[in-house]
Amino acid sequence: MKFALLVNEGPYQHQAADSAWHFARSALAKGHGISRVFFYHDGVYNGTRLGVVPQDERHIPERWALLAKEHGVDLVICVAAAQRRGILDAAEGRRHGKDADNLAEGFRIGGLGQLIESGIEADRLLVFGD
Amino acid sequence: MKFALLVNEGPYQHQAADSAWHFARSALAKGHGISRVFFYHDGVYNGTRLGVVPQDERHIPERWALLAKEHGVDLVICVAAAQRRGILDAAEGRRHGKDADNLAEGFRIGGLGQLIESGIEADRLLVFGD
Amino acid sequence: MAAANKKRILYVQRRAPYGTLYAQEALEMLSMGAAFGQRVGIAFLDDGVFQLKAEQTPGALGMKNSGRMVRALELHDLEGIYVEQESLVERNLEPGQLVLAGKVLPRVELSQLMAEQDLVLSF
Amino acid sequence: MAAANKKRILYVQRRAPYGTLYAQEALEMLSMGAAFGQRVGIAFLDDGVFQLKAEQTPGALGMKNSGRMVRALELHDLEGIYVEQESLVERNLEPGQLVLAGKVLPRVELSQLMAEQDLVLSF
Amino acid sequence: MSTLHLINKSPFEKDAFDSCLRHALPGSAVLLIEDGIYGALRGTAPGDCLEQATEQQRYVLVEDLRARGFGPEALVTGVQLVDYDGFVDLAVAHEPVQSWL
Amino acid sequence: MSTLHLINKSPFEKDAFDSCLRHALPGSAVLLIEDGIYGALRGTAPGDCLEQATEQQRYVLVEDLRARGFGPEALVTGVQLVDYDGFVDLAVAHEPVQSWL
Repeated sequence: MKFALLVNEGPYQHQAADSAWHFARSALAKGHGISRVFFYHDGVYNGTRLGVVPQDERHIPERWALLAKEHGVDLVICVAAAQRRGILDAAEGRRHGKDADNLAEGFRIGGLGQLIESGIEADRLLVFGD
Repeated sequence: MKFALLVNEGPYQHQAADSAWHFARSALAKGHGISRVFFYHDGVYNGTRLGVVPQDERHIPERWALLAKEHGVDLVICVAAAQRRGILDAAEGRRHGKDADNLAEGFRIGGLGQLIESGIEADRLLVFGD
Repeated sequence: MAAANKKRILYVQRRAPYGTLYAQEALEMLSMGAAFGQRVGIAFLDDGVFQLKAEQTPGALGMKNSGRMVRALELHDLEGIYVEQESLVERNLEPGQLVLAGKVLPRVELSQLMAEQDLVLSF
Repeated sequence: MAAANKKRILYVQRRAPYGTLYAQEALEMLSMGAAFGQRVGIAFLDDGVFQLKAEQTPGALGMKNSGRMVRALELHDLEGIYVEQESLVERNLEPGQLVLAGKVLPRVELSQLMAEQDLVLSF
Repeated sequence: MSTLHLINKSPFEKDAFDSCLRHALPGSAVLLIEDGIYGALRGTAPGDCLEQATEQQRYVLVEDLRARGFGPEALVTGVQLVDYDGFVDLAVAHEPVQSWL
Repeated sequence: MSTLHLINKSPFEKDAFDSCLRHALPGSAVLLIEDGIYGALRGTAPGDCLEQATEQQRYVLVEDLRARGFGPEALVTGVQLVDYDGFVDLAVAHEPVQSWL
């Protein structure tokens, strides 16, 4: 079965990003597919590459990126929500005249249409939030 | 009277940062002082310089920075909370081997002790959160 | 896509406006996604019914008028705009105080409607 | 600083652990700030009492043990560790099930205690 | 001095309103801000509860009330409107200020 | 197919638990995750409420239950424990999956 996930909260502050990741990992281990994880609202903060996490703690953005690398999961950060909150890829950074960007490898910026598309194409869409 | 404020939520997602700013502005207009605004938990996201906000919407990080510039308000981002969430100044970025940083002008990174200090020195400490 | 293949998608709005951005960003998503040719509806229940209150004036807060975004729902080709009756009553709101004329449903009917969806989006 | 000049500071913990990071970051703040020579206390009420539950095992979630952080409170020079009795009863928790022996207070006394502070920190 | 309690949560959604009213001592003040203003609506269960809390001074932040489409006529009796300047005055007049998050 | 309802909020803090139980149809499933697991505790008002919802299948995510220091002996009767693999199976078996945020 093909799942799509919507993550509405940032890492650490709420458990939503953890729960979504554990679900994804279990689904993949059972032979299901995760077509896309879409990050909306504060969920866009999952996509930063600037996080510094103590060695003994889970690194949530890197954990997502590994899922993308090993299983081809499409990690999409909503452009509208991300701009407001200061999550930008290199192209967005340049386009808006910023001197830096912070999107982590493995994630990409996309539009809301890609969530709707996931919802239509996947067998199930699960929402993780606060 | 001297106020200190603690802001526990990021911009836009919760009204806390707005409420704290409106309170600060009114207090200053009435002749009171705001010694420090301390940003903790998701509140550290208030300090990003990468936010891109439509012209007709309020720019929360810039609004804070203006308060610092015009009234000398000390805007302190908690280092522990900020690292976890990917908010870094240039020095922190270098120290942790990152290729970018994102702290906005007008804010500085500080320790939890500076919140306690504010609480002790100020006449009142108000907490804005979710 | 044939009508039979269209998915039924329901946006569920359970939160008040302004205190958080959830409601507003959900409306932004709906307005972007409404063109995807699916059968899209929106339901307001619990504190979500406060989004419908007329005469919202957030100017002094410098925030965007959320009521205006709700009113714009009527411009989209929606399957339905549903409002839970019990949620209105508990909050002492009457249909005449709302920015738009949604279909007011008793809880039992809204429960049934939610269960008939292919997809329920919560924020 | 003379005792008379010390401020009374109370950390108020009203949230459950793990679902959010508020509780844990509040404890981090307390442990950093406890050395400032003030009269610092901490109160657990409402869902905050769940922070005190013994036998927390978040290993499968890859999260830090919040109960261990709570237990470490006993190492700090705190004015008091207070637990609201009614909050425990509503949640069917007994003092014997907790990671530390705080002072269990009825609501009316905790209310009085909170009102006597110079500073109340909520997260 | 007495406490200023701040409530910024809807009483229909979260327990902060109830918990605050259970803990607020006689003579303290309660200020409803943000989604907290829904706690003062006439003809609702939380509103009735607030109306009966006559031993506390009860205030509503008018900017947040207006933003949400309500005016003084929608409120229970015994509640006073304040604007942000009034909020500052309340914070000056009370200690501690306790937020019910 | 019937709905899988997901509750991730403490019933003591937020209205999601109550609202979900008011809306869940007979034959649907309710899975408590994160702080939602507190809704299944024996000897509490929410627990009693869940115990009486016998027309729904009721599940608790064991990883979240253990994290918070509880085991099956703390739960009301009629509730089944599932792990993340079981969560995935429930999501396969039900449609739609509705989160009560």
